[in-house]
Amino acid sequence: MLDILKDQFWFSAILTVVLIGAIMGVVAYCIYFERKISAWIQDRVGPNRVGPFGLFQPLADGAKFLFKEDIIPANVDKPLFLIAPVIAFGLAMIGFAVLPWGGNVDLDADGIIDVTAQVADPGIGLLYLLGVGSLGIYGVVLGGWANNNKYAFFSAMRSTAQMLSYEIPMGIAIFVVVITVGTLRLEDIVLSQIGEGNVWNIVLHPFAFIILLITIFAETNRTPFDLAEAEQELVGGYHTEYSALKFGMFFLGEYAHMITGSGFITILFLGGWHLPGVPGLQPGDVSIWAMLFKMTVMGAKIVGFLFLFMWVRWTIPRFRFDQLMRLSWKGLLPISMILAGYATTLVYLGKATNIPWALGGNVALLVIVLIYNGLRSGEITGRQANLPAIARPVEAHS
Amino acid sequence: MNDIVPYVILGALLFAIGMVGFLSRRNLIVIFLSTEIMLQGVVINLVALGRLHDHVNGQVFALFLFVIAAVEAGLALGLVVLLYRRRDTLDAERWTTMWG
Amino acid sequence: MNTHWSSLVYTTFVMGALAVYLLMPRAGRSTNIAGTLIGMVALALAMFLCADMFVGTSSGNALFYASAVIALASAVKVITDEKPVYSALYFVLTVLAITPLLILQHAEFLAIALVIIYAGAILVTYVFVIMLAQQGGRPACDHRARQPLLAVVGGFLTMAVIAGQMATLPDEQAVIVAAAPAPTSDAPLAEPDNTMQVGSVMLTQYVVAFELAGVLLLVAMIGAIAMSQKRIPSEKLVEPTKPPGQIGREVGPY
Amino acid sequence: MIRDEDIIVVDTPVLNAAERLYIPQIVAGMQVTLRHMFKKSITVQYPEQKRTLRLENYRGVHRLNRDEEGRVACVACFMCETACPAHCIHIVAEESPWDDREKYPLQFDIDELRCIYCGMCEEACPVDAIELTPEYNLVGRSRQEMVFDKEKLLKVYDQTKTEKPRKNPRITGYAGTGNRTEGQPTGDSH
Repeated sequence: MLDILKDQFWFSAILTVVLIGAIMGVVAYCIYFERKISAWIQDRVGPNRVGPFGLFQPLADGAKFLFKEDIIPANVDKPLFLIAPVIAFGLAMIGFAVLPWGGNVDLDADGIIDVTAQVADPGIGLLYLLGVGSLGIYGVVLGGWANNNKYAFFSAMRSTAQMLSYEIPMGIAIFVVVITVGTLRLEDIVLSQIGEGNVWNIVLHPFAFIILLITIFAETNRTPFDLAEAEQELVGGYHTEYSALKFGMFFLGEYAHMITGSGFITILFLGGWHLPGVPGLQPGDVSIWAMLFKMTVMGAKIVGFLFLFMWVRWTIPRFRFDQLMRLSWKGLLPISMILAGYATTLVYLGKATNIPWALGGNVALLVIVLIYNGLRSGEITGRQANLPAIARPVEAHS
Repeated sequence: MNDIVPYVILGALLFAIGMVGFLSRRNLIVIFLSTEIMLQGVVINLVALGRLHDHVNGQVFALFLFVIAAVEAGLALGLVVLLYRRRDTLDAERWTTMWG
Repeated sequence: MNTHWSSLVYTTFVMGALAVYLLMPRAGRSTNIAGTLIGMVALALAMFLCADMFVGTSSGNALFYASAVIALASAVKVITDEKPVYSALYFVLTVLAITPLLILQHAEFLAIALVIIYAGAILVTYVFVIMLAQQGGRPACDHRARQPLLAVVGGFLTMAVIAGQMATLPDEQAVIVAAAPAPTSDAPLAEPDNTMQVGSVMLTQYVVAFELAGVLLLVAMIGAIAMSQKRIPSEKLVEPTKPPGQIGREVGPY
Repeated sequence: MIRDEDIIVVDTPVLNAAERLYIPQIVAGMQVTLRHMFKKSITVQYPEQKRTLRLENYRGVHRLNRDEEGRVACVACFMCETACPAHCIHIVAEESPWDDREKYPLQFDIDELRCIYCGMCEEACPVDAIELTPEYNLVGRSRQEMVFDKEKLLKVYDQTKTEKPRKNPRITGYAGTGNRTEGQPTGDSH
């Protein structure tokens, strides 16, 4: 048994099966906790009928998705209608293939590294994640188009514009990390944040972290960026006409996408499976138990981000579309470009991982942004410019 | 070095397919898609021939090609949208006012 | 042997051209089924030819054949499908099929860049525009190709001249290789980190071109913005004009 | 008519530098929701727990009250049917067999599915014969079942009279007041 595991191929195969199972479970319970957290925030109880504390609710939901009537409306574009949920779900799932879960593992404790706790370890893992993420939009676009429903179509349009806009600051924020670390291999990015004199990248580039976090919110279509499924305006958005399991695949795909995004940002900025100073989580710890411990830590960080996703969703209202565009093109893009320039300069000066320099630059940028904001008067949430001015009463109301 | 010949042939085939599409389709957007297919053929050829010379120059050229493709997509599609707004059609044969 | 091979090769090309011609959208009865069959035969023949010639090389393996066949078939679908949306989506499939080919050629960075730039950005823009501009049903211009026969003949003659030469003259490969300049070896392909090589070559040897590409993108962006700002009057519809500043619906006296 | 001085024009607030960065504001909002996450929930677990209702004016299922002698208290005056905005009450009046009133409802149907439970019928009733009860878990298997006839409405009274006694047991006696006129249209023209 152990001999089979020592072969990276079989280890990866088994890890794939385990991960798919675990992630499906996590995704199902994400839906449960989404409802629970919304309930807690709104002083309610949430699902508590199926099983103790409602813990079997995901099973009931799954059964419902399976057994509900699967409607294909008459005038939909049938091939696209059928393939869109598969694309949405499949692309959300294949992103997990390159996430490093537990570093190197020495299974039989003979001092030789046998396998890496990772399904695949390409040298371009980061780009792979970006590529998969940029393809993820097709599920939404095709779903919205194939629906033959004008609300779904609006949703697809919005989603396209949003994804294109937010991929640019996302790419630049990632570039900041890549230029600092100097590699595209995800495991190397994790390792570069560990060890003597190295810190997590969030310490070096907090601004880039915030930008990446915001863009991941946008890429996963979560509030406050969920204009693609704005119920008040667009019925259900791109999945208006979907029912039963096809709707369920869109639904699960969104959560799977959230998990990928959380893992991504964890690896880039929060040291992946590493916690500073904790024994068992260092690169030198390669026993099978250390691997499990590392996986647990990585999972815990991801769960923390998932909680943040849900917490934000039930706190912050949705943007208006022009605000969304303005945030990306006039807010995130200039800041991220300044950051990229600064990070490049640091690398040129040989101070890429120098905390005072990197952090100082971020603080200086924050001060500049604050001063710039302070100097620019006027309301940012303002009305559209082409509307006439509001008629003011002659005497101001006291 | 036999290795790259199929790639070059594949690139040529893609280029030819794109050319046929460019010549024969009437929808402006599909015409531009055909040019993108031709560019794909060129990309494959660049990479394969770069490999023949054991150098990454071909890949660098291909990256510049992507820039061209992106620029082309942005501007051409902007123009297509303007044309569509003016005449409500994407038919290339409807734009014959420049014929002598 | 050469004549035998070349006749097979040219037969393959002719069959491919015929398949493309038959698959083109046309008025009257659809010939799609015949076109598909002939196209499949042509692809099989091409695979057979390649398999015989390139056993044991990276281009002789199954991944190459699968990717190449998918790329060719979806490229043909791009130019023959009657729905522009399907054309764009088949093009995405072409791009995704070309990706493994580039990875086989040790161009990992380029492969993923292809997916990100083409499938993730350019094609999304295409789909966006197609959806914007194809609201009212399917226009006639998608149902009928323009001079498909001439186009197919022209295209495949060009291709046959290029590719037929290469495929039928395996012995002269040596001449090509010999004529090629020796590898300048400042970035040999044997290194595993393809990204770093591409980056270093691009930012040292071709840094001017790199900067120019950036300028080109900037110009294109400015051009696109300027274009989208321009209000084009429709040549068909005359919009009712309202005095500026007047908002809302006008109600006559009663 | 809205007077000009009553109109309040709310200007879009001018944000200061930190507010324009959004992040402090977002953090403040998230603090609020975090606080609420640990508050006790105010949910009433319905089938197990029930809220205490204000019996006097809770507007649930209708009932037709009985007078002291067990007869239906309704005098078929059609006030409720007239007042009903949802047109869910249908009364067929008949000459009363008793002396103290002129008419009585031969048939009295309320479509509980159509009713909007506004309580206008109760307001309109001159003899307090129709009342809304605190009974709210009203279910049925068919639409027909949800059309309550006189017997059913009286049964509702029998079930709920201990919980909510009749508001005003006095019957406005119009017997012998001289108001009764022969040949007055009874109003059951529909």
